[in-house]
Amino acid sequence: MIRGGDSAWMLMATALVLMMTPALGLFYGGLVRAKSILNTFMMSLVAFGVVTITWVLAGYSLAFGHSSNGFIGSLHFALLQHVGFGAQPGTHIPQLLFFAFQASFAIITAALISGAVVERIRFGAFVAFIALWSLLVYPVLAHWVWGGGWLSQHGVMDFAGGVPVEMGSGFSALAAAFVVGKRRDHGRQALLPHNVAYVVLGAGLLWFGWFGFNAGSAFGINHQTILAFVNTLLCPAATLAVWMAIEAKVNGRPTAVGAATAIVVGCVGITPAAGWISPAASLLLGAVAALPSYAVIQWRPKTRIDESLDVFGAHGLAGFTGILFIGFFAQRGWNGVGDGALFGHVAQLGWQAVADLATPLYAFAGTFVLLKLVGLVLPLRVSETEEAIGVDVTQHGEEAYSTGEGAILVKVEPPREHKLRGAAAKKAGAAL
Amino acid sequence: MIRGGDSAWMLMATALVLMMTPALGLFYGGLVRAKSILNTFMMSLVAFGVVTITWVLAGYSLAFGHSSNGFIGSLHFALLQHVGFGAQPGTHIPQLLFFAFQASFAIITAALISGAVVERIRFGAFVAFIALWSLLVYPVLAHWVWGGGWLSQHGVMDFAGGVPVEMGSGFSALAAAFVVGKRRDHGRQALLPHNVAYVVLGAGLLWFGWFGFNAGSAFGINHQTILAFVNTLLCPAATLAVWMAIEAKVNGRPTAVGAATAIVVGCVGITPAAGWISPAASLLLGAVAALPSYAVIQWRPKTRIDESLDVFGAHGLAGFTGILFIGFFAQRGWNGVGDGALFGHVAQLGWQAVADLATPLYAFAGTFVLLKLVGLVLPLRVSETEEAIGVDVTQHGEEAYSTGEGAILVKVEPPREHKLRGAAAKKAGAAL
Amino acid sequence: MIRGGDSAWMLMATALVLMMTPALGLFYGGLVRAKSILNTFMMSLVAFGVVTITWVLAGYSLAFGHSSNGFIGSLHFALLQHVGFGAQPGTHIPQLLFFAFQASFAIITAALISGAVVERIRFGAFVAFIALWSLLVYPVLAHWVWGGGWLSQHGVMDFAGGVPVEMGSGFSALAAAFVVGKRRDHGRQALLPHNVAYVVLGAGLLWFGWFGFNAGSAFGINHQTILAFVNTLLCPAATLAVWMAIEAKVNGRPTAVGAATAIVVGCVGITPAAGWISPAASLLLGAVAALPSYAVIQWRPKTRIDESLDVFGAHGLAGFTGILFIGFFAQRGWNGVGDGALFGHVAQLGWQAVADLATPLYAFAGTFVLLKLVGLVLPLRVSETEEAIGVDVTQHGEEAYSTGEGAILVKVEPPREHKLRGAAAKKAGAAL
Amino acid sequence: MKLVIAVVRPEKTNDVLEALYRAKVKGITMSRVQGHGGETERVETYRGTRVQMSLSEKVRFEIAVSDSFADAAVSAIAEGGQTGEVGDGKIFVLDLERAVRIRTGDSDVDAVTPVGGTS
Amino acid sequence: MKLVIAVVRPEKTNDVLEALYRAKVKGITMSRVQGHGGETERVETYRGTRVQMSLSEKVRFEIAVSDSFADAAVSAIAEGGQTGEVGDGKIFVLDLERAVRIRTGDSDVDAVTPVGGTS
Amino acid sequence: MKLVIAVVRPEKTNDVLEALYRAKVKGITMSRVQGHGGETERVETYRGTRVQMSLSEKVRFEIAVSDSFADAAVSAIAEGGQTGEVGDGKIFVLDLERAVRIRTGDSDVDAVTPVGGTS
Ligand SMILES: Nc1ncnc2c1ncn2[C@@H]1O[C@H](COP(=O)(O)OP(=O)(O)O)[C@@H](O)[C@H]1O
Ligand SMILES: Nc1ncnc2c1ncn2[C@@H]1O[C@H](COP(=O)(O)OP(=O)(O)O)[C@@H](O)[C@H]1O
Ligand SMILES: Nc1ncnc2c1ncn2[C@@H]1O[C@H](COP(=O)(O)OP(=O)(O)O)[C@@H](O)[C@H]1O
Repeated sequence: MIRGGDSAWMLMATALVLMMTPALGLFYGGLVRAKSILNTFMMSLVAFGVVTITWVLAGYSLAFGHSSNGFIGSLHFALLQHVGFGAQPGTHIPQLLFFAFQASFAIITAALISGAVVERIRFGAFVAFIALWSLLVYPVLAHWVWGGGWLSQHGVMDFAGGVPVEMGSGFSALAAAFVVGKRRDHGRQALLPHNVAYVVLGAGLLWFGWFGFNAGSAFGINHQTILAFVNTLLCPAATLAVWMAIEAKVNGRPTAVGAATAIVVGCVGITPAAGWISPAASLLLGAVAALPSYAVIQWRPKTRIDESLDVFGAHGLAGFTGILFIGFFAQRGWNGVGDGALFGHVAQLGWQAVADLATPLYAFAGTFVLLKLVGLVLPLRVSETEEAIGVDVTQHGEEAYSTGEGAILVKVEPPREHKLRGAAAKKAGAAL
Repeated sequence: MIRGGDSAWMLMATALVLMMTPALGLFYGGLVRAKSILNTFMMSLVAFGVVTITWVLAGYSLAFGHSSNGFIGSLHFALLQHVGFGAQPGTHIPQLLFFAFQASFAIITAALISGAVVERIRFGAFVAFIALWSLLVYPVLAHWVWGGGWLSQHGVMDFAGGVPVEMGSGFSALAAAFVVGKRRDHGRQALLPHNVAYVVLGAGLLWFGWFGFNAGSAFGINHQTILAFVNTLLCPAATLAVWMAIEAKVNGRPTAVGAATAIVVGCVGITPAAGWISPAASLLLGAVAALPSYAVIQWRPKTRIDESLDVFGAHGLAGFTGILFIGFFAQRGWNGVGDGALFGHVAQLGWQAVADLATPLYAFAGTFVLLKLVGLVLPLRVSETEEAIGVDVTQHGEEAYSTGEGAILVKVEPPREHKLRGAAAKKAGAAL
Repeated sequence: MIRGGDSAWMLMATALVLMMTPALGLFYGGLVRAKSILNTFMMSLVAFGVVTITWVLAGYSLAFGHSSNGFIGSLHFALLQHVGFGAQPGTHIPQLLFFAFQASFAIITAALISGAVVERIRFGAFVAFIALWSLLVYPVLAHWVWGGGWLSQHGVMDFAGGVPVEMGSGFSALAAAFVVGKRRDHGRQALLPHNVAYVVLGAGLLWFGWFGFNAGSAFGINHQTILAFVNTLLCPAATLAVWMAIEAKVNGRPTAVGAATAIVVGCVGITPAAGWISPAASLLLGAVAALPSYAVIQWRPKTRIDESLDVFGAHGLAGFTGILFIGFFAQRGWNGVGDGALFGHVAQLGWQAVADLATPLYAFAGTFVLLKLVGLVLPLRVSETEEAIGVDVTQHGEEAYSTGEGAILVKVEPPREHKLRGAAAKKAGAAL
Repeated sequence: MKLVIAVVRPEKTNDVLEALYRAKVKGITMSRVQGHGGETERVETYRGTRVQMSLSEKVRFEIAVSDSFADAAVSAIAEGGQTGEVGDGKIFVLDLERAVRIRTGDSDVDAVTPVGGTS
Repeated sequence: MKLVIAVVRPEKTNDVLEALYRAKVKGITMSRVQGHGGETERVETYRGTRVQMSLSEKVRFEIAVSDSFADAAVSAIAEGGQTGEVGDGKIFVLDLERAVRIRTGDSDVDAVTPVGGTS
Repeated sequence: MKLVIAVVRPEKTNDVLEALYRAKVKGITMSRVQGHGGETERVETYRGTRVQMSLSEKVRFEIAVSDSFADAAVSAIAEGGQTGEVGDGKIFVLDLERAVRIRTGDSDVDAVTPVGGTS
């Protein structure tokens, strides 16, 4: 049976999660140099275009189609077959709305990976990669925990996506950074955020959307909805407080980029746990999740690993922490379902740990292989010169901040222009 | 009977649509030069101030007041008479909420037209124009399709405003561009977007708001709500994919401004059709709607028509396409109401075509006449010098990006200052 | 009994109000100079971190815990004791959701005060201050009108926070400006907004969030919800229209900063009155509230009072106006509860006036004392040199808009660095 | 060699650039500046703060040319930048001792317009 | 004629401008620059990236004056821009061969302060 | 004394700065400019507007040095800024009559690199 209140909330929650994709574009776009913001933003926008379509074609079905293998779903729902206005089993909302809510997750997860490879990946290669990834990696992980797959059969608790979304993106990002390689200036020059105002606004909008992300993962109005909502308020507050305290201690000064990062890390940490743990435990998780993420985000830029915007540190690790934390702190008194180790159910911890092992392996390996395959067909990186000029101009033929000076209108469209590509097109342009 | 779930969703949907007005200000503001962003943004904000008031006075009543003429509504609801907490007929939400939802549409539609005349219209003239327009053009078109007017009597399907909003703004924009004339630099200099980050963020926020716009147009929680929501996800994704493919083919590079435009075009295309067509047809519509809009947006800047931000190409045309598309693809199996030509009801196509003829005529002619009338009383354009200096400084006495250097505090308020205007005020200022 | 529709709306309303905190950061951040935007934004973000925690610890309980003293609540709900999934008395939403909604109010109110002291307060001192303020000032005012305190016992009407939020922040801001003192450049140099686009976008997002703020203050779906929503649409529209008319008359040109300010002032004015007065009265209130706020915002910068972003003028005064206005215009026909003086109940006006006297006194005095106390332990202001360099660099070690030129990577982390603070740390850095 | 510095209206930038291209001047460096001259000052208002803006946006050109080319460059700028209204700007000519092309290390006139013109 | 170039602290910009106005210097061109000098360097942190910032924001003035006016201009800037702390900046004076007013085409001293002062 | 003006690629800015530091040049002023030279022009597209961008981002250095130090400065810039590709930029050397340190009022060579070096 469809319920109005449940549907009203899920419509809103879905819209909120969809909004997170442009918010991520802004967050990431502020963190890169001015010559790369458009390309960075575009990688989020294109995830919307591409993943929506792959999700309709097969992604949704591969995640949520009933199967007996426990690994990947069937094609029962491919092309939106059997998805209509009837109630989604176990909920009081229509199947189509459930589909849309899940689509919003697949989109943003693909967009998240882009943070690892900004400022040098070729746009076409990224598009090809996320098309494959949204069919072969994300749905598999989602099937494991939500689609009736093996992890869910063992009762693994993952409220809003520690497995497919956070570890899924974080460990994929790490693999992508390895395959694509570092920016030429990494470790040689300071690569600073060009607009920290965008970063903090982006983080604020992400946090806003996250209330839909987490409290929407209850698929209606119930106790877990409220719990998830309140926990999404408390957990990042604790992360923010702890993160700023650490920065004050280490540098003498808490930073705005740090605050923005902390809010994201706190939201990630609570994502898997939102509907499972008590508000008090949520505050504790916020504090705990800060530590590994902070440490890795400090350490990573000093290495040769140019996982540029620290998707691994912020999402992969905090998601890992959250999943494990549930194993200790899940509390039937709050979630109505089951307890963690601290409340007597040690097996829960075991299976949460299994999820924390299997997910990174699959995400890392899957992304590694897919990107290598894409690399066989398309060059993955822009040329050195294009990287120096900037990906906005070379990949999109645009500048974010243009004054129009020195810009001469090209009046006659050269007849053969549309046959030229890349360098050739540029030369032709110059010769006009 | 009022239902809680329906009202909850409609409150949220209304807030989302209202948010689209500042989002539009940002989108348009990024597309103009730095010296015009505030004026451009202000034209959206002032639509909120002015149209809210005209809507209370008479606009709402002229659109939704019962009438027998089929052309324009009565004054039954003028000054909010007879608008209270009772259920709006045919819905389960209060009349006042219905009023507010419809107000948000009238506001953004007026704001949309400003895109045609940025960087040279006088602010006062624009204010006068939209006050009239929101009383004499928008309500008429809304009455035709939604208020019991002649088009609705013939069963024309327009879910969320292909007629009053999209064609209403798009063809009005075209007329406004003709009456106001081109910017002096149009066709001579390259007039480039000064901040493409604003453009893509603005498009992202518009898309977010559009879920309220389209799924709110079901006035509660029902099958059409869900259908409209899902279609608003699918259609612009298809438009985005097709648009980027075309750009990649034509220029070798998809652009960020193109992606932002495509999202808007896709949202416009699905606006009239959202609750009428199947999800599959929605994907097709997304692809189809891209083509005429893309073509016109490429062609227009090469002409003498300075319809500066392509309101006609993005809204007028895509709205036209969407209305016609319904005539073919409306499907009773999905919308519960009626079929289009492909499903056996050819007459529907005929009446959709009639709407596609009558609306452009009325919108274009109405705007043309109103602006000419305003022009008799107030000069429509700023002077050439003011245009060169920029409308922010000359119309609003402000700069968007100011460093404070060379700014000298004026300490004593000159006693007669408040009697001076325009050039005189400027001279007096200089003489202080 | 919990109702789905009520909860759905309140989840959304809470998320909307939480979003207002980053929106405020953007609004304030645009109004300051480029060298201070991050610090300004951080003061809003840190309010989220700090006040969320104090609210859990005791703030919520001090506001809403039952008491017999009429002044401050008990510790009954401290540490979220006795706050669970049961219905909040008088509503159909869970207690935890009520808690979260109220938390969002406490957070933004603390953030609002920062506008008075931007560009010179030490970040640590601000953190300490708002921690105390959110325990000792806000909960007291909230208790008075909403928690069963003396004002509520006398039937004072304050729908969404004229007392604790608007006057609470506005008069505290005034006190803070006195205690912290003016910026060294105040009155000597022009201190102009560095990005008015942020200001108008921030105002737009605040307005969007305000629909949750006001219509959420009905705690569910009922007549007052709808009334509050519609009034939040009408009132700022009237303020905007009047404000722009005044500016056009006085300066010859309405301004964008003025429009943004007017929207905020209009939203503030309707905040206490939203669910109590008729839509027509709401339009009138919008017009009336513009006048004192406009006058004070014009006059204040010419004085020695550097209440930098006019929190007093915009919030304190408009909140004052709104509370008083209810005393005249409250109308049982619309609110279902009680009438104001114009409708025969003069006593209501008397008690509204009492609220308008007591609140400013307590807020001003409380803030004054707390800040003086903080000042005994921590220096309140940055040094003159730090102020000249800018608070972003000196308080947070960051710049908002960085190009990376001249930035040399510090490769080896100096081992003793973490022991150094402030000037010492800077010297050590220079010596690397 | 001479170093020609010119300050012009931003809206005339492209006209000046075209005039320079036509005059076969190839090497040009340009930046956005603010200028104070005989132009009317603007009054701006930000809430209660009213200010008089004494600076206007300008664009500054810096062009190194061989001696024989200096006049051509000056004329091109003067022609492209002129509107006849107060605020059109100024051209300054300085003596240039030495010019080096970084790419090759070539010194003196080889590095400036027109000898050794860069394209 | 001389071309006076000065680099000053941004927070002293308006003081310098006022000193110049008082000295009756009318034509001024100004831009935002970054400078490296004897000032203490700042350490900034962006996530795990720690950098030493060796440049500070400065404002650069460029003023053409007739010979007799050069000293007045230099003194005005030096007075308006001084705080006494490291980082106050420098003033450079170069010889200027020729100056042209674009609006009229007038050459030489007519175009610079004070002769032919523009307002 | 000499005034050395150099225009280099933005991505070489830090290399040039380091070369200058190594050459013991202490006083440096720098700004972002746009340059036109022999570089290939880019075509950009904004909706239906297609433009040819004739300017590239560059960074401009301005350094006052004592006569004896000019060559060292020029070499340092040339070395730090070179890639060998078209667009590396130019260095210009002008004669500098006078230099004043605003903080102290010291004139002439005391105020420029290396005599009186500021740190
Ligand atoms: N003596 C000068 N030194 C430096 N720049 C000058 C000088 N005179 C004018 N300028 C620059 O030229 C611009 C226009 O000068 P102005 O005197 O207003 O115009 P006009 O030459 O038409 O009288 C000024 O804004 C300033 O940037
Ligand atoms: N030799 C120089 N050439 C060019 N600019 C210089 C030179 N010396 C100083 N500057 C500029 O002046 C600014 C202040 O110089 P600095 O040496 O720090 O101050 P002070 O003169 O007080 O010792 C620098 O940031 C730089 O912009
Ligand atoms: N004669 C000149 N006057 C002023 N600036 C110049 C001159 N020649 C070159 N430049 C500057 O140097 C930059 C690079 O010059 P370019 O001629 O492209 O390189 P190259 O020296 O490698 O041939 C240009 O973008 C411009 O900023």
